[in-house]
Amino acid sequence: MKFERYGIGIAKGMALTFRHLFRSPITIQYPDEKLVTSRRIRGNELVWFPEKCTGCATCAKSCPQGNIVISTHRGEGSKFEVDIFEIDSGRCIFCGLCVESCPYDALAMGLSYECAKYRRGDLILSKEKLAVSANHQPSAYYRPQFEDKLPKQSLLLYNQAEGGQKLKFLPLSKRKRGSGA
Amino acid sequence: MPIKTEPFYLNIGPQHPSTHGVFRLRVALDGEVVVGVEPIIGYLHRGIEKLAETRTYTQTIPFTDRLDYLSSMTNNLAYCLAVEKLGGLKVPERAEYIRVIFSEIMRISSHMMAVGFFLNDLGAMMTPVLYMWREREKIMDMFEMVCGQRLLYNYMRIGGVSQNLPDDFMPAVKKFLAEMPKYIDEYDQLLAQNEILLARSKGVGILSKDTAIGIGASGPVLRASGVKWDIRKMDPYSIYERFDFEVPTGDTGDCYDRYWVRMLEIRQSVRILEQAIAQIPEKGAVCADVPQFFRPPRGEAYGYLEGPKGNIGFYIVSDGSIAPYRLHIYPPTLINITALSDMVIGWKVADLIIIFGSIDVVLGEIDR
Amino acid sequence: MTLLEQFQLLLKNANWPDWAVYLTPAIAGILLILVFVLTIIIVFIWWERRLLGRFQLRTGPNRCGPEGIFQPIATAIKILLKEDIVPDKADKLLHFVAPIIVFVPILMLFAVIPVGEGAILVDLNIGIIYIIAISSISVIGIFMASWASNNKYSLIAGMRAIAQMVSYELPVVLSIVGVALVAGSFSMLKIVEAQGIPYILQQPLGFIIFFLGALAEMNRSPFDLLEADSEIVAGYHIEYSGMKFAMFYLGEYGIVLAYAGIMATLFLGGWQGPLLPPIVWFLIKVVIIFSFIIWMRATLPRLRVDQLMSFAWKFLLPMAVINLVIIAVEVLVLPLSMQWLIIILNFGFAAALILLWSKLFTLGGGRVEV
Amino acid sequence: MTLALNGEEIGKKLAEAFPAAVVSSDKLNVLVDSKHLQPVAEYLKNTSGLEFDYLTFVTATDYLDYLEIVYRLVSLKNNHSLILKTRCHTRDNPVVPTVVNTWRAAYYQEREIFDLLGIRFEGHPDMRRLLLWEGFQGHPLRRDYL
Repeated sequence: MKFERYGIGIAKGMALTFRHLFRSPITIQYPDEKLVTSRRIRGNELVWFPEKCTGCATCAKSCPQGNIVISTHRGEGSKFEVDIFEIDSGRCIFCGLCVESCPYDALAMGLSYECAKYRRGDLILSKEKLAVSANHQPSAYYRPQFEDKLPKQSLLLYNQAEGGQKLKFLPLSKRKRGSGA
Repeated sequence: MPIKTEPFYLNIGPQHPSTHGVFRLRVALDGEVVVGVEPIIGYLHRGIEKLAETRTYTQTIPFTDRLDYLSSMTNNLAYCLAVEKLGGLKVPERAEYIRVIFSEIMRISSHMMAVGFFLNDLGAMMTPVLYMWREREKIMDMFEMVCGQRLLYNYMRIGGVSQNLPDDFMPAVKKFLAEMPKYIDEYDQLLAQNEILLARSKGVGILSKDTAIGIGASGPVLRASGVKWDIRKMDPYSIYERFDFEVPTGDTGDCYDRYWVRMLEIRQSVRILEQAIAQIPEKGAVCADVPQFFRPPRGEAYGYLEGPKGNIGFYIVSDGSIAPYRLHIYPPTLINITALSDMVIGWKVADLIIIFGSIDVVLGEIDR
Repeated sequence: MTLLEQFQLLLKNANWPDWAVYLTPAIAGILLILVFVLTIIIVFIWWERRLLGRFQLRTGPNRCGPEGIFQPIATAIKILLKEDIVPDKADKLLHFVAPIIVFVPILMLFAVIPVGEGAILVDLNIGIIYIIAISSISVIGIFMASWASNNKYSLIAGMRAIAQMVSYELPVVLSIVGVALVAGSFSMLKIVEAQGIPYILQQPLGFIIFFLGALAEMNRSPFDLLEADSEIVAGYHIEYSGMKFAMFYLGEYGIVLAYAGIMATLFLGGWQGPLLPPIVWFLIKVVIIFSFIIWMRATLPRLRVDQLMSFAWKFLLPMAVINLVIIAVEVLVLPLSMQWLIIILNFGFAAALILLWSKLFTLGGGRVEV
Repeated sequence: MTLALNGEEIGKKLAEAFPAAVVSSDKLNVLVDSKHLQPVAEYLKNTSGLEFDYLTFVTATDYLDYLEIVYRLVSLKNNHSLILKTRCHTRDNPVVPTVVNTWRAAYYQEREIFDLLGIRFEGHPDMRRLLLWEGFQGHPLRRDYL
């Protein structure tokens, strides 16, 4: 170490960290505060529209993991009825290729990202769990028709004045406990 | 009579805070001085090359994300370039610009991780990492906006990109670019002239020019050694010949140069991004019409590009079927650590850590 | 007369037996120190984590209690509930004893640090020498821990510890001697009382040397080589868990508190200050020093071991010797009434010496041919 | 632009220097006999006008009846590239001379090929498995490995 510059570099760095002391934190108090995810989020689940699905199994063919189980039988007329439609979200890599390949828009990525389970078996998403419902909504990944219904993503890039996410540090009393679910 | 001593062996890794993944270094020490080092790898080997042989060309793209998971976009792109070269596909203009934009944002993000953790290895207690993560999070937000995930993007497709840009993207990236130079100045102010950093990294772990070329090093490691070789400049892929930028090089090839070259490259990336944002066509297709089960003609192709870590390449042999006959991934960081023993022997344990950190390895890529 | 001596007198007058007259105040004092130190350490842990978080644009712990003030207690409970793991090939006895040897001398240091007028456990007339002697003991504990763990990382830490602690003892001691010269006493109380103007103004160079040396003594960034988490993981306490780890952890903060207290006493005028009660002034000074240490930790990278050595022997030691000579000459030549002249002179000397020595100072070490 | 050199021209040049070395050459690549690999490599590296000082990648492909090893050479000075190939016609314990002495870049890549395809590089200083553990049975990237 040669102090040719008499420690000016050290002083500059110290001054910078001191300046940061007066900036607001960049972290989010996660379970209490949540950012709005992207409209196109590839969440940890898939959303299936049973009435649109024809049982063509293109999704199963396009899955790199070979993870989609689908079996059908011929119902009334020429329409296929889906008997089993199962995705093991423990093996799924959420690449979205199945959604992209679906010719009838019958499969979409989900919005949820808090899908931890206690048992591996619970990770298998059966037909009932995959089907679209009020609290199981699709994201706009490769499905631009849903884009307008979803809230705008909160970007850390914008501060509050520019329409960004409110990033205020909440005092303890105002926080909701266990709001993350 | 000289005292007889024998080296003592220290396993650094597979679990160690500074190996940046599951990497093991078997180090022979004489006191604190390193007298021998042997990297032992393979803890993260997933056999992606073998997996690709049983998957279609499109299905391999998500696996390329998982190579160098800090620069997934460029991995995607390198693979797609290889397949496009094999199939002779033409990529739409707008898609080319989108690809360039994301490669450069990816480079900024990856270099920030590299520099941040290099400084963390030096002992700067997470502060530079967190300052750099502030900007990296903004980049991650933009990636999430476009392709729905923050780490494993799976965005590039054979013949273009998977989806068009959302409306919010352009204002966001413009704002980011307007802010970025100020933040880079801050990073430089934080530690670039710090006497302790200079003492720790100047002249440490020198990779000479000849050795760098001999081991086939690439990326910032090669350029820090004074070789002006950037594939974006020397062999422009995509549309890089349209942009005006400089290739920063170092003089000595020590740790400080590798750090400094990365900081300069972030500035150049900002410059490229500004030009790309100005030139990108407003409308147009973002993907060529490629069938889901793409069958390229028989033959072989090597697609490569200048990734953040170096020259990442994919060598594909096609037998005309829907799956590649052979996929070889050329991992830049594995090649860059070839001369690790030349660089570290004679230095102390503390230097070993920063020399290894300055190479910027990602184990997902080394082990594949 | 210290408060404890007054207490003793009180008991004697109440006709307590002789052994009780000595034992009761002693035990009371020890308990007082334990409570005082542990409370402040717990606040310090919280303060370090919060302040470090703010330097790094985080919030720091904020879940347990208001603003996370109970986080250290939660951490302590967690640590205490952990399994006590002793490595199979460890030297069991030394492994057990080492944390105690590290922690106890640190507690002992507080016996001679005055926190207020007479608020001192024992007013030793050799207070400073006692501090120098006792603070070196914990090095032995650290070395024992690193040896007994039978771990190569901790062995490296142990070797670093010995080199670092022994080297930095010298400049620290020499800069303290300057203070003792001016104060004319080794007693901590007398030193504080002698400081009409805090000695940091009178001996700025001495303070800088003492501060840097103390940083190395208490393993704080940028001299935290003993636990360098990016190199040797956790250094000497890598194989410790549970209560034993807690001892090291408390010791780490205890020594910071002790050195901050010593610094406040020797250079910042101790408990003295206007308006506020003495103990508050003392704590304010301690917290300012501690905050400065955290600030350095948030900014600076770590030195390498050979650079650390040459910084001690080539920079701090010569400066400390020169500083001592200057102070001695000033004490001999200049009358005490010319305090302000001394201050101006010493600031000039400090600036000139640092600039000059920065030019002369070169770093040895570097690559070793093997 | 890195100029991909015409394999036929290089093949002719090589055939002049080493008459028995070149097996075939086409527009894209040059196929040399593995027996002459090391002198060819030295020639390619040191001849002025070629100066392939930078080896990008070494890999091998299992074509079932033969194993093909591919070298992509780049000259940083002249900014041109060449694909060099050599073949190995046996599947049990195939041996090819190493090019580590010419280009150190091959060090890990040849170990990797040995690991995954089972081609032994003669003269390599440390011919051990790289990614898989010692004692692993078989070579996974061969087409007949299941």
